[in-house]
Amino acid sequence: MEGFGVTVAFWILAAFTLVAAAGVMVARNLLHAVLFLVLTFLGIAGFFVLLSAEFLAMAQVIIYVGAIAVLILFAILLTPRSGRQNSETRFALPATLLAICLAAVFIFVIFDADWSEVEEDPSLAASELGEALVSTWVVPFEIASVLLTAALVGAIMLVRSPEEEAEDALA
Amino acid sequence: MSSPIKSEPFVINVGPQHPSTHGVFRLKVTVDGEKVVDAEMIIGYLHRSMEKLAEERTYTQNIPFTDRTDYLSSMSNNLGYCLAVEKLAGIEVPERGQAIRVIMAELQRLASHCMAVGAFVNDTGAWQTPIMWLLRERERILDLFEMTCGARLTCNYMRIGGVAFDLPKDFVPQARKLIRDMPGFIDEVEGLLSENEIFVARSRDIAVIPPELAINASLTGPMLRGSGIAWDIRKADPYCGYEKYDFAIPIGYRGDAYDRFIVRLEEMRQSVRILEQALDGLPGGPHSTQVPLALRPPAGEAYARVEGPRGELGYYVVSDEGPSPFRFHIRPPSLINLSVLKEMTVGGTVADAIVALGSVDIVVGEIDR
Amino acid sequence: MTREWTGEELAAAAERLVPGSVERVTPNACYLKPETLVQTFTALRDDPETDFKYLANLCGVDYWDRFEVVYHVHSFEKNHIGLYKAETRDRENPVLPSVVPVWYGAWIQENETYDMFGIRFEGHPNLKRMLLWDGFPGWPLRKDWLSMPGGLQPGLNEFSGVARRQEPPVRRYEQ
Amino acid sequence: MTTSFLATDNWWDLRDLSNLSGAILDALDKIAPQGVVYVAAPIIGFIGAFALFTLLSQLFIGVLGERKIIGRIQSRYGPNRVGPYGVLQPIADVLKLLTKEALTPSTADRLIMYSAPVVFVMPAILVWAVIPFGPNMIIADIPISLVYYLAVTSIPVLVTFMAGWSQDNKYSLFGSMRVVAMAISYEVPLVVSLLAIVVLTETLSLKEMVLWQDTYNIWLLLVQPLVLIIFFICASAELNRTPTDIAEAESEIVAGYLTEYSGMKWGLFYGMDIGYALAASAFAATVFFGGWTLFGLEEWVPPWIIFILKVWAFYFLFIWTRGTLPRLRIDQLMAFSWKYMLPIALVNLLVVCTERILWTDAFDGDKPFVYLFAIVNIALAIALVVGWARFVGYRPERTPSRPRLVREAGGYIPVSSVSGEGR
Repeated sequence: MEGFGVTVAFWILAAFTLVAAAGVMVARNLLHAVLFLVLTFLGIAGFFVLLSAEFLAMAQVIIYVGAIAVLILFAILLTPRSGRQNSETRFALPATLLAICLAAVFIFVIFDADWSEVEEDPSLAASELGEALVSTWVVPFEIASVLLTAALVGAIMLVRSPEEEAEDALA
Repeated sequence: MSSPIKSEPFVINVGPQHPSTHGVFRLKVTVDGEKVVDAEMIIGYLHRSMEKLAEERTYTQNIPFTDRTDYLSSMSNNLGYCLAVEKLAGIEVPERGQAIRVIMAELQRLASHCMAVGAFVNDTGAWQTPIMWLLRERERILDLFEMTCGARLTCNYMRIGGVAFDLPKDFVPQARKLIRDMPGFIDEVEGLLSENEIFVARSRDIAVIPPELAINASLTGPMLRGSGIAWDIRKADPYCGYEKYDFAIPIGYRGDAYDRFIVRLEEMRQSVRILEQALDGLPGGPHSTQVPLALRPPAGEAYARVEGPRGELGYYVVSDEGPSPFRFHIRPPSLINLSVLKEMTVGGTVADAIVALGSVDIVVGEIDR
Repeated sequence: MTREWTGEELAAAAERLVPGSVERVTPNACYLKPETLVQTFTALRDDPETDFKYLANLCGVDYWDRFEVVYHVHSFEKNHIGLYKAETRDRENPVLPSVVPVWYGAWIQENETYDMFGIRFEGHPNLKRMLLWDGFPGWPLRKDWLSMPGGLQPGLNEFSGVARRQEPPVRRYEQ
Repeated sequence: MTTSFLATDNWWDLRDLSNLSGAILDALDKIAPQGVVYVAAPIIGFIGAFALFTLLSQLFIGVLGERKIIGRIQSRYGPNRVGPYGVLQPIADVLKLLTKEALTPSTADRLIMYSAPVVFVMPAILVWAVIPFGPNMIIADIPISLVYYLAVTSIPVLVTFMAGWSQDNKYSLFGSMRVVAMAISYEVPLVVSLLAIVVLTETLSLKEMVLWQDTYNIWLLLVQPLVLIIFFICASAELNRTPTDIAEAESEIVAGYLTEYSGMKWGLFYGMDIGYALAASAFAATVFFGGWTLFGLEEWVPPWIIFILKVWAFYFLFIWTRGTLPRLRIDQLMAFSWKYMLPIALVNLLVVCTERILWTDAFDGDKPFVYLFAIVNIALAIALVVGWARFVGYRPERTPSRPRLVREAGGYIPVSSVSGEGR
């Protein structure tokens, strides 16, 4: 994390990510907000690259940009009258207050925490990551996959029409 | 119907300007997602009021109008109209004239089916390759027409009492060459498409018309035969000496888009058979009877029909002894085949609707007249 | 060869199935009464002897004093064809029963006949101007179309001026 | 380096263009301030790749070659008016597109509509960073280049959605909905099948994969034929090439997400579609066809020429399918992805994992076993495809492709009662 280039890249990325994140909040158009969210994801992927975690950065792009953002777009399109142009809501003031409180907490934690500094090269090969996932962290990994499977099945159950259910009951 | 997730129907206009409506034809499709829930056709963009215009012109002057109804099969249209007037006026056509008419009608059927099959396959998404191959062969047929009557598309070749000109000297050898190449070429198209897994998946069990509906909805031509009904006016009510030729009627199995496709291909083969026999037995003699230019048929009415490439092409002519028809009605096969459009498209996807429309083989000039 | 039934045969068949349905007979055609038209056609379609399962052609004709609707009906099995007609003498508001319940495919031809002659088919599911646009003045295939009210004359200028109006009332044609 | 590469280190040795760029960078390092080299290196690499390969291939293989070959398939000439044999046609096309008026619908979302083609171009260029043109000719030799490729090629899906949505046109919306649904479905079997390759070669780097194929003297095409098939189908689905081009299905939804685009904005989409197809070909040539190696020939012929020829040969497959096959329907495509390719890819992955464990633990990684695996996998691929088709109840159409023939006209003839003349 040394060197002039890395520092410049960090600040550029930080500005980019923050502007994009602000865009998500400010954009009145829901679709625009999602596209700003994509930019935010890309900025975060850039941070991962700066931290020498290329694999995570690529996974971020594949999963968040390639899949999650597309799913959000789908959800917006499939929601009837979701309001392409959202106007002011009465939750604006409480939400702002809540956001300020949350930011205060975060900033306090960031400055208060006792960060441990790593001196050696933190680069982690993809194979080591994989080994860690199926050895040290195998239980959380499996729990996550079970959770995702349950979510998948639940989604399928939710969207089934009564006719299909009747057919399955007969079969 | 009460799915937990409600979706709103969505109206899309397929046409009037659309790559696969084969002209200015508009299909108003209401879709729910990809599924078609309603389809309505809106036609009339090409209406030229031919039936009214024909009441002001003499019987001979009306022949060019018939060219311009179904512009892909002008010879058959001419033939149907001439037969109707001949039936009305009681005119006999000499042997040679009849044979030439048969040759021209069958060549026209080949040309028209080339276009129909090509456009249909284009609608299923085969990116222009089959239609290019088919158009290549159609060119050769149109060359024969050009050689005979000077026009390629709107031939205006038939006359009341025969045909306009005798065949040119080169015609018979060139036509023989064409029909010698034709079966191999049809095999080529069949090899490209008939067993093609994707093509079969796209057209099999799409736009199924059960035989009862096909009869009740007055369908004709390959649409009727695709549903398994053996009906061909050339066999049932022979005109122009079709009873002399040996050919068979191809009929389909289930009445889906694929059956219509294979019926059309087989009809091309049968046409080649008829052409071979007609060219072999081409009689001599005059090609036409002398008919007064200002023909005044006796009062009455006549309904004559021919088996055009798209089906039963009927002409209903009423005469009041005047120089022009009192009433001139065309029974357009394309239009009447479209009467089951809703039955074919509703329930399928948008892509199926396009395939269904392609399998009808519409010509908008004939629908709107 | 397809056998064409004469008017007498057609009338006999119709009378046999639905007595009193025939209005008059000409050598090649049989005029049916509009009141029993649908009933007669249904019987003719289902009777094994007549077997007119297929409606080949349906069109209207304007004979100045009356409108005729022509039905060419057909049998595949027996290979014969018959010519039935129905007529109406009302030029103001010509009405005939629709044969869509008998032959489904008739809807498109009846629509066209309505479009061109203004003959209203009662019982038609969706009668509308099909080839011409809504509000087209007059009924173009009527013989008196050009002398219809509104000064309808050939030529673009007058025509386009009139075309914006709603359908003008059709005046009875005096012979 | 495992190969005995005969090229020298001289900058003029064209068999390895990295020598030239290395010489330039060395010279630059001496005169320019520190840090410039880091910026200059990718720029030189990009210019080299772009001038030597990408632009050339896009214009003359992607545009002209494709039109010429499809022209021949369709028994016509293809472009032959501009320049000798029509070689200048792509340039004329670009000039025409540049001078054409770019129409924008009044209700369009202008920001997104204008930015979509620009964003579409970026991944198409970024992909080339990890493609190895030669042993040293990689712009960014990162250890996870396969994941990089997958990540970068997942961005265009989003861009197509932007393009389709922004035009406020129903056809475009249809097209983009289709492309999004399809791309998500096809990403899954693609990644699962490529995982088998990763397991077998134990690397995520494209360069290492080429070296693996060189070491064992066998192309991965033979060791993993199933993966190549799945990759080809998935790639053509994501690229909207013909059997699966439902997103811009011309006969159904006019031009899909490109309906309202005109001028150079459309041109960028068109050109970059070809760019992505070329990138997919380059990826396939690297992973399945041995990249720059050709069984020793790369020591004599410049390896990048071998690579480029392989890319073009693979691209021909795309052209060929485009000229031949009809288009599938969207539900058929989805069913194909989820019901056929994904289970087969999973089984294949399982088998490859077993092989890998056996190979490492039981056979000590002996070289000849890879040939045994190749034979086993080819047999397995055939058995899997046939067996799975049986299992899910797929039958090739047994109904005849010729109609029945009857001699006499009459009414309805039931299918069972007459077989007809037949043939």
